[in-house]
Amino acid sequence: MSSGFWSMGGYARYVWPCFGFAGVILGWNLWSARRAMAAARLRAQRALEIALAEGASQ
Amino acid sequence: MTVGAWEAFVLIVRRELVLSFRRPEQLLQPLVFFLIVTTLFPLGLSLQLSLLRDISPGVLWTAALLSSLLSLDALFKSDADDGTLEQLSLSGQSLTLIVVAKTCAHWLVSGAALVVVSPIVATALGIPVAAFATMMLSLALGTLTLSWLGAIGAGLTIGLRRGNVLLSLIVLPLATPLLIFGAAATERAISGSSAVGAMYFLASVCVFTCTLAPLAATAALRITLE
Amino acid sequence: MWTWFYKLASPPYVYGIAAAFVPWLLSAAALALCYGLVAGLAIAPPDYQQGDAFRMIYVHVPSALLSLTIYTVMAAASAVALIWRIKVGHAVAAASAPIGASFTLAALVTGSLWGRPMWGTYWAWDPRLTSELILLFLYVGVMSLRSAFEDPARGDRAAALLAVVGVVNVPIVHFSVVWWNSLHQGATVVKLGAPSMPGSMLWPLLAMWLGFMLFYGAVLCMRLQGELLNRERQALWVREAIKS
Amino acid sequence: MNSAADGLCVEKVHVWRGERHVLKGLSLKVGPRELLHISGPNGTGKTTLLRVASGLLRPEQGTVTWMGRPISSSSSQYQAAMAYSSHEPALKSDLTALENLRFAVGLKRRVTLQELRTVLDCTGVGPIADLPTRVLSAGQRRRVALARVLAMRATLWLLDEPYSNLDASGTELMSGLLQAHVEGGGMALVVAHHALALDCNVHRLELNS
Repeated sequence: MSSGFWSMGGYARYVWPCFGFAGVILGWNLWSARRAMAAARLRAQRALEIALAEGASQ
Repeated sequence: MTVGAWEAFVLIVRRELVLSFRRPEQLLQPLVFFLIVTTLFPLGLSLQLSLLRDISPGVLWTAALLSSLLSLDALFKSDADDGTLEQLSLSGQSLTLIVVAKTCAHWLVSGAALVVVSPIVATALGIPVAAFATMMLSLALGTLTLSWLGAIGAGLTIGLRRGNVLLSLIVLPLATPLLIFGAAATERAISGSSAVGAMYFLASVCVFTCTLAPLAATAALRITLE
Repeated sequence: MWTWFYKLASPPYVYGIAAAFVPWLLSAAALALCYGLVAGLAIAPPDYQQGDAFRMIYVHVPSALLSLTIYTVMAAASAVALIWRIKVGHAVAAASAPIGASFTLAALVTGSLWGRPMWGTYWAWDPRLTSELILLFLYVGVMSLRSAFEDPARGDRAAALLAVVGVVNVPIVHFSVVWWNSLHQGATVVKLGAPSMPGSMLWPLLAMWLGFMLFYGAVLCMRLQGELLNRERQALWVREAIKS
Repeated sequence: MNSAADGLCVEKVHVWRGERHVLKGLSLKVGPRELLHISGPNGTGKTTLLRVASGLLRPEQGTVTWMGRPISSSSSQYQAAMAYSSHEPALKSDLTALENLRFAVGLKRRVTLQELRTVLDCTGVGPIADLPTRVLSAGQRRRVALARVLAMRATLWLLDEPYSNLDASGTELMSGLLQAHVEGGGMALVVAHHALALDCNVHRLELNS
């Protein structure tokens, strides 16, 4: 790739961090969505176990 | 035999005023806060009077917004804590009427008092007397709008522990147009040019908020009361 | 037609289609973003005024547009949930809020990076960036109000009302900020305007915008499954959902 | 038994408190000249049931009707005909007993101060009617709350633990007023732990966990 591309016409100091930060935001969204889903699934499972345990004890 | 809406409105406003004047120190606190905040800026900036005058609208209005916020969480919280808010909501009068009456009484006690005190602060900040009229009118409209935005925020944060921090977090972003138009009107008045444009915008924001906020505040109360 | 709309109110149905949509949305978003990035960074000619710095619009403009779109979606879902008491609405609103806040932050950072070459500083109270900042405060207000209540159902309804009140105020805030900016900043400060663009510059922008929207759809569907599970823990369908 | 149309009717209400399923499809009915005594151990949802009946709390499922019409749509008629007294006496501590009554009852019907004074006399707090309620004892505050219910002249009384903090004469006064109210054609829904020494038409609803 020609070095001209990476220099972004002299604005490399701003263009790459800009795209980098957008990438960070996209990545964070995916990561935290997956984490939130897993946490919710775990809480639901625990609630299910408690409900089953209560059901069994009555 | 049932009590008419206007009669109930007057009764609730009287109730709020009697309650407020039973504890006068709680009325003075926001005003003293208003005075303190406006004296902090000159101390912090140590400007000559002429430069101080340039920043005085912003200082005056920011201090007015913050001190109005201080007195807002008392709007519903004391009634909610001792259970009288429930009694009011079961009184057969519409909840909107109760919210309108309480908010108007709250404005009389806090916003109007602020407007009365504002000339003292204005002279301290070097604002010429000629600008007092526009400043006080704009402050009156601004504090009334803020009382209504605050009524929505107070309705939403009644039962919460650190409710008034959240109240400020919710209300201040919505109050930015107020600050912009109010400070601009005062600034125009100070510089002698006509503040009509900014005043019209401020008045329109005030009318818009005063018509829609009662519905939102009633809905907010219903959410937390239920 | 109504049965389709009615089914959208039932959590298990929405959980099912959300789970099914995620892979499609993600791959479509990836496709659009790849094309947008390659075309935007390499193929599109530099702007005659801003040079290559203009390429930053390919992330700033989609983020800014998305931050506003997501707030509107959140407010609409909240209004539906408040008026017709549909729990799925609250779940959509709760899922959208953090995504919207993240893209508002993205718009702010990319905007100040894009403004830096023009203004010489990272922040010059540009009217659109200032409105974006206030929008971020609105997002934070809604999210912190939702989490401040012990009873999640009440937190949902309170945050929903605040979202609706907020969306009514967003245009007023934007107008007053633009009006305020015209007062002080004269013509000296070039406003953060996207340059008028020929096709080769415009297509990548549309592709990036489409990519961001599809990405939002995908992440929303992912978070929505979590929010629905949180709100429907006692329901029977949750058992099957967890096993799969 | 009178039909459901001329009283309060609560049908199969379900209420969750976060995770707990507090009310599981509960129903009750109160007609004129009837008193329903709701009792049961703590935490079985007595107060929740009363709040649902009063319209303060909207149940997830189930309906509450007054005179055959759901209270959610006819709330002003329902509120005009009922008086609710919560577990707390719900008085403003800065206001005097008389002022509390004036502002509370005054919203429901035109009432003169003299009439309020007589009601306060009749519940034994006449002499202290002009003192701020914060200086009153819990029993006296309960009597002021009772005076408020009396002054409202409502056909339906919804009372949550009305006997709490009352001394012997207070309990006797309370029972007497309840008896007079029910025999005079009124209805009452009373949440109380101990048995009510009343010989009017008392039904009992035992809530168990």
